Amino acid sequence: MSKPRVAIFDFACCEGCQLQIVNLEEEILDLLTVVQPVEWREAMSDHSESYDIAIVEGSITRPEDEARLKQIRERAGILIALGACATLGGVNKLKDNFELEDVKRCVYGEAAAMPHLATARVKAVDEVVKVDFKVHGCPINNKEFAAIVRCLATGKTPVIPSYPVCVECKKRENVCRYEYQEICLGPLTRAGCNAPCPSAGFWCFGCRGAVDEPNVNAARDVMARYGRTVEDLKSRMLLFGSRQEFANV
Amino acid sequence: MKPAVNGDIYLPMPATAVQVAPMTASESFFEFRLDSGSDLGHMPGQFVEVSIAGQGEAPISISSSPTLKGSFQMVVRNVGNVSRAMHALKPGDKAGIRGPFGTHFPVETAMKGRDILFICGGIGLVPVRSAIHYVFEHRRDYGKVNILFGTKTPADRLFTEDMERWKVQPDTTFLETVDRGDPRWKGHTGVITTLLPDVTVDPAKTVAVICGPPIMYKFVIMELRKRELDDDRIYISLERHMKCGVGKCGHCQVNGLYVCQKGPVFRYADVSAVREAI
Amino acid sequence: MNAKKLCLNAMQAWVESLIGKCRVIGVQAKGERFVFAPLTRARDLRLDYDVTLIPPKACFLPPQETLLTFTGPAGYRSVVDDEPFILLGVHPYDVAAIAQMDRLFEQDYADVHYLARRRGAVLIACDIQTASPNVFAGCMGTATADEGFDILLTRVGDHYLVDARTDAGKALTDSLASAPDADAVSLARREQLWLDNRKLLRKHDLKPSLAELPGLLERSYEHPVWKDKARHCFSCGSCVMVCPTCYCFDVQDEVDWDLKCGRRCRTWDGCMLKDFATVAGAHNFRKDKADRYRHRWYRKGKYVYDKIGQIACVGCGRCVTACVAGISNPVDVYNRLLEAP
Amino acid sequence: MSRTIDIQVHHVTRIEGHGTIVLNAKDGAIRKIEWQVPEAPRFFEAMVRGRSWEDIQTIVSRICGICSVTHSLAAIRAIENAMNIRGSEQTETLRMLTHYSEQLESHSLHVGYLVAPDLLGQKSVVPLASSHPDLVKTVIRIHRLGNQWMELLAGRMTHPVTLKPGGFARLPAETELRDLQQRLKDIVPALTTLADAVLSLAGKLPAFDRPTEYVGLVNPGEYTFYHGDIGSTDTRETVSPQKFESVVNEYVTPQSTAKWTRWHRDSYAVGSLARYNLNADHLLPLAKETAGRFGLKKGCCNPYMNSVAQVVETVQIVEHSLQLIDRLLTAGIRPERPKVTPKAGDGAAAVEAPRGILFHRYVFDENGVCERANLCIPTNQNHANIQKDFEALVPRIIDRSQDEIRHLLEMLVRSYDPCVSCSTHCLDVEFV
Ligand SMILES: Cc1cc2nc3c(=O)[nH]c(=O)nc-3n(C[C@H](O)[C@H](O)[C@H](O)COP(=O)(O)OP(=O)(O)OC[C@H]3O[C@@H](n4cnc5c(N)ncnc54)[C@H](O)[C@@H]3O)c2cc1C
Ligand code: SF4
Ligand code: SF4
Ligand code: SF4
Repeated sequence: MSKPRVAIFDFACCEGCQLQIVNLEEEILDLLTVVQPVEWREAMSDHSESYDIAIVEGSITRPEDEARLKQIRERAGILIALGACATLGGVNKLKDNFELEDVKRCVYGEAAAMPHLATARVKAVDEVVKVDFKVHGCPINNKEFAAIVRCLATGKTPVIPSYPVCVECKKRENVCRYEYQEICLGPLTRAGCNAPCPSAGFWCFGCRGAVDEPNVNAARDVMARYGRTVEDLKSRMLLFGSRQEFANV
Repeated sequence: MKPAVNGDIYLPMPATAVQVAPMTASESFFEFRLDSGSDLGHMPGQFVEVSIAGQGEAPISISSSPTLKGSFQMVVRNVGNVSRAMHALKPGDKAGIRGPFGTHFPVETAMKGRDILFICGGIGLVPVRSAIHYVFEHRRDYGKVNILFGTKTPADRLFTEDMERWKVQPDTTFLETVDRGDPRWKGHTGVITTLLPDVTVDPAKTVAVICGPPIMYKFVIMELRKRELDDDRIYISLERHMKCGVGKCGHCQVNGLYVCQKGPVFRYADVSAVREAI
Repeated sequence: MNAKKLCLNAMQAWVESLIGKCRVIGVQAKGERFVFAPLTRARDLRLDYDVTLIPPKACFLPPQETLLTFTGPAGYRSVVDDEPFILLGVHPYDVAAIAQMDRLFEQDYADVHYLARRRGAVLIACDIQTASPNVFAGCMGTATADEGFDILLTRVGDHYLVDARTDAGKALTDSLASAPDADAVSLARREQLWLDNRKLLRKHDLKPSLAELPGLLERSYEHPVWKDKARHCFSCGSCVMVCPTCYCFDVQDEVDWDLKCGRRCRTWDGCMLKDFATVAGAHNFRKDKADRYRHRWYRKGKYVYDKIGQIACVGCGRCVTACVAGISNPVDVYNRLLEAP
Repeated sequence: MSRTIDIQVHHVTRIEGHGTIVLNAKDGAIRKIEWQVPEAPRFFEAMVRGRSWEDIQTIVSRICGICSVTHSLAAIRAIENAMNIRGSEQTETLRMLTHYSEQLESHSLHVGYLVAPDLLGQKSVVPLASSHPDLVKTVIRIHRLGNQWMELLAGRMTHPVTLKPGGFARLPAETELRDLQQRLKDIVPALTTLADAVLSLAGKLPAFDRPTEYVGLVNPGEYTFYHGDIGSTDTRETVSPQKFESVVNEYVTPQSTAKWTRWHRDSYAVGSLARYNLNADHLLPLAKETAGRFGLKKGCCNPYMNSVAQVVETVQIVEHSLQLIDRLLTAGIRPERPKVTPKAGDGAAAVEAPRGILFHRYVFDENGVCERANLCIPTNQNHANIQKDFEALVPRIIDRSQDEIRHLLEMLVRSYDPCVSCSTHCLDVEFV
């Protein structure tokens, strides 16, 4: 099998996920023995027209980006959404809590009407085109990314945990953030990151998105027990654009 | 067949594929030989853990009779990582084998001297084939043999060549059905229980062996009970998620029972009260 | 050899000498809580701890371990870690849990990966000095231990009694030959501590007796408690991760960049997790939270008992603390079963 | 001979975010020369409205993957200023140390992965791995150290989680700090190797001077990245970060989704060269020596030299960090848990990102809910200056080949180390 041709594209995002790929350091050279990058604006000056795997970072915030994404989908065999902006919409979706006009005016004042400042509702990649695999996280965990690439290169379906972050948090011997009266989204959020945030003394803010069957009713009870409100919980759940099952608590 | 205490129960034995043949759109037939040259030493109904380096392991039933020497056979449905990788194997390719594990059909005990009623749905035929062959190879040890086999569609039928041979065995009834026929299908249509009225079952002399999708058991057993077959004359084979195959990982438990150790073959009387079994 | 009596300084010196001899994994502070971790100096040892975040099972069945490596389709090699170590400061309830795991990993098919670590370990137990907020070992018969360890440490006043019970234990206390034997007063104080611990380590009070528990469960399959409680369950698995008697696992392969060589790794798994019993075709044999929740309590109170005659809860209380939803208190659950449904 | 030059570099590569260069000239007459920023705007100032003070850092860190620590620090200090909270000395020292990890990571990434290919005539760092393996190995070593250092103190690589208003969510253990100190000592030779490599290529940096106003943090007696007021090479007076709006004077232009800024002139520059021009007197000895080897003088106004200033700063960062760790270890790490009682207030802060000074302002209500925010990002502050550089540079090189012109313009953009994805998230309430 010849090496799959890989192209990386970015939309609205902080490019931190691509940075995680760079952070593989010398492993990038190993990566290059398995795939052949044909387009990666942040790291190289080449362009290409066809690819086996398209990796898409960022969320879709403008009509013209939607068209570009559809074009990428057409040219790609496999499409991977990289990072929370692509898989969920990411922090960008916070914008959607406001009217678009209000958002533009808030940032650009009188100039908001200038055509190049147009913006639209924020979409995750799979709200526009079909996504074959999701690499979760804000930012992604580069070890997980590397493992997924190796899986794809061996024809294996990557095994992404369906259980919540608490599993990995417990394995890392952390004191639960709830013991400090903090709202941690660990019990509702898909694992696979190895719980870096609770392990660093910070709550899980849900950047990998919800597990398949988040128990939002239980979450409501827990808020009451810890003297917090559902509004507190909701506000945190929305940070990374997690979808409706989170919003409807 | 327990490995020595200081041996590693998780260490696969190298084995080589000697035959790989597609059977249906999603199932393929495999014949393997252990590189050590020894026989697998299984009994009908037992399973092995097939290991594909990098992909993982999957429990797979042995489909050949222990009387086949030098190699053993399996049928695998392409559903996931290990099975997909197996489907890519060619004769001469290697895989790892652990086992055989689990309980087996009582071909040497409870079944001996009895009429045997085999009821298999789809891929459930795979482990049972091992017992069917065993019975035919020791034909005089058993009474009447009834084989009922059902699949979703004619395209899902397995071991069609074997079936032709089973049909002509002495004192044997072979009946087949499909849930949905196609224009060329001339045979019986309907779920597997609709075949039962066509066989006579003497409850005093019969042992039933059942294997199929989870949903099948409840209905088949209901019918057999109507025919007054005792629960301790019914043997079923169960499938569960399994990681270790040796009673440690916990995945295959039905209530307190480890399917990999107390099963996969259970006497129905032993599990009729086990709520998670069926 | 009789139990020795060491003042705190002598005790520290002895621990220091152990560290010089062998890898020592001992109880240490992590923030305001405690963990078992490699001990590099005696003064980090905290035998006054209440409970560790993760039980010492992690020393024998690590959260993540390599079972074997492979170099191609048939080149498998076992990876067995038998580097000896001293496990220092194990509470009696954890001693009981380890003994239980020993049997389960030895039984039927012996698991060399677990057993190699276990056989390489010298267990130094320590009587409980501080009760954790949720301990109920007193109800489970595990507040003190008579066996299952090599050495038992007990703090009496400003001394420690060092009681070596096995050859391995005695080998480590050789250097204490010149230390004074435990006197009658200290031994009596130790007896009293044992009595107290059995009585006092009951932050929750289990009403059914241990003997009646399996039978009680047998009758309670349809009890409403399972659904009631599971309504609040996140299926987060915290309860099973921290439990000293839970040992379910998953196995996954990883490959290197050459896509040929790699490892087969075992990680902790748990029956509370949604897909624990899911098979191909996405059929989930335990898809309701209540079914998983009940399974866990049956495993603790009946299934393991059916296998080895012991209740698989040692009353450490870890799951009580770990459960964010507040539904994982074994005592609450088992007491509820005594109430009419 | 009639000659038309038409350069359109869409989405300049090897920079963070999207920028476009447009040059159109006929027979030496320049018709159009523009630096455009078409990156999708992300509206962070609008998004944080209605969010709790507890979540602000988590959100605004996502402005930029490369300067996430700096954004977090700016947010946290602005929040602290708004709510009248003071971090302990230990907190402040640890924050500086965390901040330095990002500077090292970012500078080594920029110089090693993004600029070096320009100087060595390659399209990316990948071919360098075989043509200049030693250089690449050195860069990787430094870059990795920056990341591991960040992981230790910030909780992970990119988007820190330990940094909170009032203190740290997790404090490093003394053994971890000691280990870090050793690794920093060990990296010094690698920094020298990198400096040597850049020095040997420095001749390839174009000679192009344009008198420019440089803006950055200044603090008496210190080469500062974190403390101090806003200084400029055009004036001796400094401005408090609380009044940063009077420095940046943001305005919107049709060629950019990012806003532009101006202070004493039509444009100003921020970044390593700005910091150098303002603070070079306070460099530590090894950094000073490194600057000397390049002949880098205070007052340098060649934008291409920004990369050299970055090399000097990597040495300064490591040198200063060694001192900071000494200070921490001497005092011993005290367990402290951040405690904040939210209150109403308006607070701003200025911190030096790797690519220049960064400003955040937040206004909170009495529950600590954010009512208004204003963020001004370094790359933003450089956009106008890049345009002015273009206008000055192009006439001087207009007779060169189109490829050469394009290369020089791209290199110029890259030398600013722009982070366009972050600059488009800036905002200002007042439109000029
Ligand atoms: C005793 C026994 C005998 C068997 N005999 C045979 C046989 O003879 N022939 C045969 O074809 N099969 C047999 N099976 C079934 C076979 O072992 C399974 O289908 C096995 O999953 C195939 O492995 P795989 O790696 O190919 O699939 P996997 O990669 O494991 O996945 C299979 C499917 O199940 C899902 N799945 C698996 N595990 C999980 C999980 N933890 N969470 C969520 N989804 C999951 C996957 O999404 C996928 O769609 C037997 C099973 C048992 C227990
Ligand atoms: S800190 Fe968060 S992730 Fe960890 S156990 Fe508690 S709730 Fe779960
Ligand atoms: S069930 Fe809970 S209390 Fe019992 S041993 Fe496990 S963690 Fe401890
Ligand atoms: S810790 Fe509590 S919420 Fe989590 S799985 Fe266990 S019982 Fe359910």
